[in-house]
Amino acid sequence: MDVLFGRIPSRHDVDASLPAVLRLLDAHGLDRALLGSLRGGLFDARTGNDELLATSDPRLVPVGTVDLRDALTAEPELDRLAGAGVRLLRLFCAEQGAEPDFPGLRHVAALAAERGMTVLTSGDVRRFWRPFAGRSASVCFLDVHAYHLADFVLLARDEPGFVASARLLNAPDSIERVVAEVGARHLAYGSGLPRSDVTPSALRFRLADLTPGEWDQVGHGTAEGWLT
Amino acid sequence: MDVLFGRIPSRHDVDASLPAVLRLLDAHGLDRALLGSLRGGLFDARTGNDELLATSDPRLVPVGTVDLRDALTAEPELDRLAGAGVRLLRLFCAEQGAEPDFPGLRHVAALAAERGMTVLTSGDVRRFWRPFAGRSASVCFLDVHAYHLADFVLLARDEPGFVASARLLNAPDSIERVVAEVGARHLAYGSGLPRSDVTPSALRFRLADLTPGEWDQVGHGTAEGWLT
Amino acid sequence: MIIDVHAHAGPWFFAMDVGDPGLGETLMRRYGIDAAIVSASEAVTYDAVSGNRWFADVLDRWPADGPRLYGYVTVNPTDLRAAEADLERYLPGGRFLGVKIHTTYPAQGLGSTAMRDALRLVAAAGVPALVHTWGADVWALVDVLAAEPSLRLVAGHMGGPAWREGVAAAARCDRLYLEPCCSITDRGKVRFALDRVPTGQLLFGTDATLIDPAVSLGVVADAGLDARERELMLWRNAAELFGIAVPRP
Amino acid sequence: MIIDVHAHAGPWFFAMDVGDPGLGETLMRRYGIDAAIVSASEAVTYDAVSGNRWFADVLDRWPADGPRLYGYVTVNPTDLRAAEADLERYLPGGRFLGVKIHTTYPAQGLGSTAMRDALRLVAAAGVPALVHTWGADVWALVDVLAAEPSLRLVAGHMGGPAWREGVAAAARCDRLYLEPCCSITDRGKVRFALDRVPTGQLLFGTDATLIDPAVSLGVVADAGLDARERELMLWRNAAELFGIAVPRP
Repeated sequence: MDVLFGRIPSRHDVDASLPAVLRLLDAHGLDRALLGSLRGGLFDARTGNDELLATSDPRLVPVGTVDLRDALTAEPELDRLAGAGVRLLRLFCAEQGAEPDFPGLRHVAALAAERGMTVLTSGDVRRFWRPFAGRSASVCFLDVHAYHLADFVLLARDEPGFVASARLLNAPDSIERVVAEVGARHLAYGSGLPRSDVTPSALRFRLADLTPGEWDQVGHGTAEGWLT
Repeated sequence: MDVLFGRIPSRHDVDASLPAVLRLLDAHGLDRALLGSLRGGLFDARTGNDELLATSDPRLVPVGTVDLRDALTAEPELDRLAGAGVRLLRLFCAEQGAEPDFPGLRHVAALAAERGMTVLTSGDVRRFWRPFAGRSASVCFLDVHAYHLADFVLLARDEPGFVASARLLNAPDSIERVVAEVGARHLAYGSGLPRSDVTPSALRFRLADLTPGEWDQVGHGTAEGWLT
Repeated sequence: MIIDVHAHAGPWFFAMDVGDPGLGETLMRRYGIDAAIVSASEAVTYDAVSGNRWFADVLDRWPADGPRLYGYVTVNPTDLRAAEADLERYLPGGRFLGVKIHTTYPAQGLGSTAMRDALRLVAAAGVPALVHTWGADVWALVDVLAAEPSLRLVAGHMGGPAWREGVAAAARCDRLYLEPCCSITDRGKVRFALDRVPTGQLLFGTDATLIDPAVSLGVVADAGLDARERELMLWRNAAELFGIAVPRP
Repeated sequence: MIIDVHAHAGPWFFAMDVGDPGLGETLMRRYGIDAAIVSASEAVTYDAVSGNRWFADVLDRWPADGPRLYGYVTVNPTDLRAAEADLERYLPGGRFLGVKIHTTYPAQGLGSTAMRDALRLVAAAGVPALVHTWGADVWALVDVLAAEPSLRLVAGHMGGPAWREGVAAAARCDRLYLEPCCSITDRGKVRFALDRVPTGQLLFGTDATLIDPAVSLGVVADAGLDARERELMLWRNAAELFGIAVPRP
């Protein structure tokens, strides 16, 4: 549920084009992906969303975006995305230099919650929980690191809609500990393609000491819940 | 409404004395100035305010200050300023290393709002709105940059007393956009003398695509409102 | 006569609507800017190849009777193979006069290995480069210039907040030019530069259409240039550095 | 055959329960790691002397039929007298094969005087050192290596976020080895290194038990190593650098 396509300005040695991303999904046995646009996050939200909405592949679920530095345009753009059937919103808090208290981010968090959209966001969960808390928001924090596990678990106890990506929960007991503390519905697997290597997170997740039901929930159940 | 006098410790090549500042006001066709003290902001609030209160020029309106690092002395100093007829308070958040959550800044923001004083403050508006929000405060943010226009507009929608300086609203459409979104009463022209060159902001403002009424409001109406 | 050596075209991700190349033409006419050398915002912030291509198309459609428009080939230091191809593609046409290199978006600082490799490529191409400088690491350019004797660099923003270091660095190498545009206009910084660096190394830029040209024109106005300084800084230095034809004196 | 040159033992202050040396054995067996060179978390983060002593005791109790375990003598650059004593105490036994030096906890950067003095001590001891590198100051190691011709250093994390600079630095000195483990797995960075640095300078490390070995093994898997690269990076380079006996070919 954490896949992007486009270009990576700092990594032109990495092919991040849509065909390359589709090949990598296949190569790693990933059946479906929630897909966002790097163009939308790093350059221009509107044409990035255009590019995204133009994709058509049964494996892909589009994740729109708005620019946190131009939150005045967020409302019409969210309505346009909703009109195209998009239920998911990717925010690039870290990449766009938004801090948790910036009015633009707070505004977008409120708009997304009002519309019942699920937000997928980058950024340190210890700081970026704030604009989303207390709104019954559905939010997946993509960069939750093993080192920050305790902070996430404490948040998840109060926020039924807060989910962590399993990608960086990479200590020997992190995935298992989150599931034991707050349940598998607070966890979802995301590969971080094309910016991250896939096998590290995929191998760790495949070897996780979970029940088959928990494994299915993290592997696809949590993300499917955002789409229904 | 954004003029200081005194000395600039990092810029001894710049003459920031009162006579020099008065000459610059004349040279740039600026009729009146809200004047604060660099000594007060950078060294010692009390003697800086003394120096300020000793000025007497019909073009100048005094703007007092208190030190955010010594907020215990703020209450008597604000009363002293009020006794001398001062209605405006300049805060040097950026220069004094105050962060939005520092107790000293919050205390001063509360004291100023209780007394109905207008605050003129430096610092990134995306961060420094917080101590002033929800108090019906009258605050002019002096460093609102074109890049942060959306954040300011979102704030101004909820806070009738929040004003941006036009000085750094320097994209080709920034001044016009703020006026269109929230009205000219949320904007005031300030030169940033003597730390900034005047012509860049003056030229941009003079060429702004505004009605004469809007232009007057930004040029002096908003600042006059703080004095009545 | 004014030549703007630091201009942009295309949209930005801030709350401003400045993406239309027609706005660039409007601003040039309004402020009397006769020629501008422009990089595409897309090329700088996201994709050098597609941004350069987009701007080549803007050049093709530019009105023949408009102010003169030239381009920078934007180079991303993390992709020198694409950079080499773009330099070969665009430089020979005569409408692209130099190279633009940013540091933020490619995440490569002025002292990075990738930046040194990119500037070596620029030296080989034989054109000047406008480099985004924003901090005391502007000094790294002096090292690169020492290693590449044919290279000519323009320190865009003159070091930004570290403009004193930009000035000091330019005083050390006559192939380091200063372009002082900045949306924050610390008073007197152009005069500071003129008093310390040969006038032949000062250039004029606006950052338009991201920033209104009123800012840079205002800074120059407040610097109190004499006639010779004005001629050199506003156009003659740029014309010589980039090989732009100008009316005979 | 896999040799892990960057492993830890002991508890960490994060929300994880990884302090039992038995976990290290479990992970080595699960992932087929034949040998590991380990530093004590206590020695790295808090007290080098007591941490080294604790790990010497772990080595003494290690099951004879378990995977092979070796130690780093952790050196705190701010206490070289204690470091000298620990090197004399532990190196002769043959179970401690090198030195581990961190920068964060001793608050001494790679370019600091204390770090240079510590690395001079390491050179005198005649063993390699695994140095925590996390930023472009990895270049400081090239200077130190030039000054100490017998010194061999391993750049742990390959510079971390500045892995491009780690790679460039290693390309400049054949006694600077790269160990690229990192919990954040920027795509393709091992391939980036293999394409620029002689394969003889690449090593494999996991950061276990702090990080699950799945991460580093996954990174290597995604780098698409050929048979020779795999042999050199996964164990042969480490065996030669640290003098670990391996089966005859």
